[in-house]
Amino acid sequence: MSNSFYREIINEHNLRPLHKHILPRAGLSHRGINPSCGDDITLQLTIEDGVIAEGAYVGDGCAISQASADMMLDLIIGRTPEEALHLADIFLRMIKGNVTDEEVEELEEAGSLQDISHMPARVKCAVLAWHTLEKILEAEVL
Amino acid sequence: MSNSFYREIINEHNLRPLHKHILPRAGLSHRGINPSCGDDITLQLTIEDGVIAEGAYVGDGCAISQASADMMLDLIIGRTPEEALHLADIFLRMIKGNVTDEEVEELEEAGSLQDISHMPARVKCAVLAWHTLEKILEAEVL
Amino acid sequence: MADLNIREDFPIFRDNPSLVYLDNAATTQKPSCVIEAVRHFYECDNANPLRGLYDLAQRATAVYEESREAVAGFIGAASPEEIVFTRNASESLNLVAYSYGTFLREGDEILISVMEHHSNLIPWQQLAARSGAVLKFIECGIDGKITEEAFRQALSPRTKIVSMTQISNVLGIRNDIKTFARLAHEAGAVFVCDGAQSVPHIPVDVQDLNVDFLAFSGHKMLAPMGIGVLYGKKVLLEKMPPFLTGGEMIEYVTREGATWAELPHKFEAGTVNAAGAVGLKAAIEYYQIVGFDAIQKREEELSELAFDALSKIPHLHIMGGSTAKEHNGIFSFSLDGVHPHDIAEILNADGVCIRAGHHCAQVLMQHMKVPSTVRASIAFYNRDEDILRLAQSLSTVRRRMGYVE
Amino acid sequence: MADLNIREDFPIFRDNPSLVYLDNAATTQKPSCVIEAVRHFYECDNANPLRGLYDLAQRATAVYEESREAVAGFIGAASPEEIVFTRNASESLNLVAYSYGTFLREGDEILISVMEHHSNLIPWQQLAARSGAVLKFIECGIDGKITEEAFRQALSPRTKIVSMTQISNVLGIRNDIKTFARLAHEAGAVFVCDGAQSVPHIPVDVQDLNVDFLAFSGHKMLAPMGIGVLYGKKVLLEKMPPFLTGGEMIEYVTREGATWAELPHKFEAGTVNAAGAVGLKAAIEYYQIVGFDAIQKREEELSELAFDALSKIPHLHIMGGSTAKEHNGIFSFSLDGVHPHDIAEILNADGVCIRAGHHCAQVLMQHMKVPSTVRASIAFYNRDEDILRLAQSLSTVRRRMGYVE
Ligand SMILES: Cc1ncc(COP(=O)(O)O)c(C=O)c1O
Ligand SMILES: Cc1ncc(COP(=O)(O)O)c(C=O)c1O
Repeated sequence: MSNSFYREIINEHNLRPLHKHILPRAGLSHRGINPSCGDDITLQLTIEDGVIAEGAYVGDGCAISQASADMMLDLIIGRTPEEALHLADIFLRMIKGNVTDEEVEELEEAGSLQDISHMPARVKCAVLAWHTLEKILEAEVL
Repeated sequence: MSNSFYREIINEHNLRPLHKHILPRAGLSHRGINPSCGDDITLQLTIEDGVIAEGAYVGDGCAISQASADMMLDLIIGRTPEEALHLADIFLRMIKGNVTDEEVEELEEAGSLQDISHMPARVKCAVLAWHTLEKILEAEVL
Repeated sequence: MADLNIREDFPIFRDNPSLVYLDNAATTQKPSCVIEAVRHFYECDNANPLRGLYDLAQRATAVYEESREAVAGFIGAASPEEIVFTRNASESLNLVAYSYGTFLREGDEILISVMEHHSNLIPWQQLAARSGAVLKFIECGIDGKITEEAFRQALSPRTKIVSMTQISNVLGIRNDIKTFARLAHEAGAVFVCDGAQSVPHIPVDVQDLNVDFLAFSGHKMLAPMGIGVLYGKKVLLEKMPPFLTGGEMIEYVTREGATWAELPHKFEAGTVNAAGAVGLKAAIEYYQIVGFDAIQKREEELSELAFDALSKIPHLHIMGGSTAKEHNGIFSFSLDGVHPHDIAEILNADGVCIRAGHHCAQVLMQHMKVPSTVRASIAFYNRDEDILRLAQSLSTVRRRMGYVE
Repeated sequence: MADLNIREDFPIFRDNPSLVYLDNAATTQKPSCVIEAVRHFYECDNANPLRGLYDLAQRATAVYEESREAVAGFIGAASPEEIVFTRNASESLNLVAYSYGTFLREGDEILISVMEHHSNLIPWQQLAARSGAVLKFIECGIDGKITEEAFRQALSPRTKIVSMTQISNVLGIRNDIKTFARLAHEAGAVFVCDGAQSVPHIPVDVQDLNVDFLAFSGHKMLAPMGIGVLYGKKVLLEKMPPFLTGGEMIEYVTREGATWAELPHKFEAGTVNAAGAVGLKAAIEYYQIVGFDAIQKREEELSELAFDALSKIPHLHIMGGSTAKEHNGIFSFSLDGVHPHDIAEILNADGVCIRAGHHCAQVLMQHMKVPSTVRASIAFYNRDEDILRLAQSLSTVRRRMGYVE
């Protein structure tokens, strides 16, 4: 783990998140928690005309869990649930150290969390939002 | 512990015990057991006119437990309960390594078990008969 | 006690000279005498203790039982029979809850404090669920203090067990065990003391405190992992049923039932961890060589240093007592705007080892209304430099997380 | 596998070159790689696993979890989550009896064999007493054999748990676990296998045997004391309540209750014995380097040698099977007119370490109508010479006890 990990990009999403707020009329909502470290995120989405029209999160947690949620929402808003699930799959594989460079590019900014794969203790923080996303969407898509 | 410990004296008392039999009309009887090694002795005594008139034992156990019982009976038959308790006290202290040479002499043959004080695993075998004796007599004397 | 000499006794610092280890409340490092004692056991005395008649087994038995005597002496027990070897403090507490717990009936009360470690909390919750007893909590103030008054109020004639930590693993505060044990006895309850954080740092005398049970772990006091202690008063241990059953703890066994071995063996089922016990003895001897006076003096110095240094860091808030003395070398704190895990990660990058999380004390966290904290905890082998590096690293965290000041 | 090379790996024989250690069923000696692995952990990786975010704690966590993976691989478990670290086989069996035991109701049956070690007997007796279940015994023949027929007859539709040792620690006989587990499953029971004497000597594959639980101890398989294993099928472990409670095994805790961590942590309360686990991993690696083929071949050779040598001694009677093969390196015997303790003492004087007593199997002793026996037990590091010295010493015992022949 390196000094430089808390790079601007993570700090930026953590300190000035774009999507950290409540969606008053969200159709879908799910809470994800990491008991061991206390990260706690509630993810909200609205799906309209087959795409994720709106998305937001609230919660507490470390910079990685918060930045990861914020980056994820940046990426998936405007996509179909299937596309979002595809991206979640890439992200989760990235954290396991099992992706191609092209796939990482698809993740845009969220690809900057690739280093987490070398930080076992933080893996849970990074994947929390994405697992929560899977939980919401798998129920929808099925 | 030495090769020479199983000296004639112990072997003799073990192989050809004088007092290993049943006293059909014994007044007093008590069973002593060492659960960890399975030594099992039933001691029987008859007290007449204030002295131990008869004594015997039956049971199973290692040479040390059997020889110790046999030597003890050699020593105490014909004595008063108080004298027998006094000898038991010496014997038990001898095994703890806490006696004078004069005291050991009072024990006659049973004094040959003094080496047991250096064999922690066999202490229980050596003292079994003597503890059983205490159990019987303390009830009498009190 | 010179800074450096002591440190040389701990091999881990040889290969990691710049390691700043401040997670001593979680586990301590091991001096070479402890590591060597374990090795020596396996190289020279290894056999199954209590079982064999041959010299090697007798040696194994002797060193194991000498370790028990060393522990009895260390905590002032009346006799070695009162010392039961367990795996760790958690198992010791479970033993009491399972075994002494069989005496509890519906409506009886178990009293613990809100600052208990999960290991001194969940076993009682479970016992309450099994027995129909009620688990009650004594509150502490914002400074961590449990007053005599609060304690008296929490006690009732139905209180059967009181269990409390002597030193909190989160706040570092020390509870007045002697007074609380006396009050518990007056109310007719037994008193269980969790010594996991106290026995390694202050002299503990079970007869002076007059506690009925004391639980602690070897690994938090320089000894190996896998060895812990339950002290129990003989009269209580004698009337309690066994907990774990199996080899070594029996007298007779038939198909229908079994009778139990004498104390302390009744409570030690299966092959014992003799090497662990021997390691614990070596640790106790090391404590005795260094001396509790020197250890306490040094830990107080380091505590003062840490309290001062942490107090000066902007945006940093120490939980609990407002003087160094109230912390006994344990400091939990928060830093505005930065999650404890991020702090831990950044400190790690600077080679400083501290803990972040709930410290196995979620009920205390709820009581104090914080989700988690950072904790630095001291041992006598820490250097002044360790504290300075902690403070220095901490003072850069907010900047490194993107805050302007 | 040359006699001497292997022996050099065991430091205890360095200082005691003439030591004849034949109490391997009680505990084995430790190779230097195991002793070194423990030392290395304390000198380089020591921290409280699972708790810290810093590098040292991550290393401690990693080596601890790698040890779990090594164990899972060694016994063919489907996943490392199915491996719970305990103190020893006894604790593993207690865990099942306490936790799975909560599912038992009055009138249910628990079935064990008469040859079980107390550690696989008393926990079930106690469970029967707690739950109102009935403890039933499967008999074995005078040769130690449990027939399929006897097993089928002992089973009933009320049988909920069957627990049996794979290799008897007294007779050395090997039970047909695969068949018995299948029959138990057909009857709707779970099958617990006591692997304390088998895992160290033969390849054990839990999926092939299809047992539900397997218990064994590190110290009987070259590893340190204080570390044991419970394998359990995931579906069963998942539905079982925790046994010991405290730190590390929880998810959320409130004053009112708690939820549990995921497998396997749900069953590991308090600070784990990471150094012990690391030592166990080193032992497994040593097994893999030497190879089970070579180990079994060597132990069979030694077994043949011992059986032949003992059979030739006048007045000596070997308990159980009448061929070497049926003994798996474990020989219990008696010598006419000489109590086992006296034999052990005389052999000790000759530097030969064997066990005398009931071997924690009093029910088997009662069944076989012997008060106690002498036991010699083999490991692959024994020399031919060890067996010869055993036999030689034994052949002088009666004379030294005063018998003429
Ligand atoms: C067959 C059997 N089961 C269980 C045990 C108990 O093992 P431990 O004492 O390591 O718990 C032993 C050994 O003593 C054994 O031989
Ligand atoms: C106060 C307190 N009690 C109990 C424990 C449990 O100790 P262990 O994990 O060694 O069982 C700890 C340490 O984790 C502690 O700090």
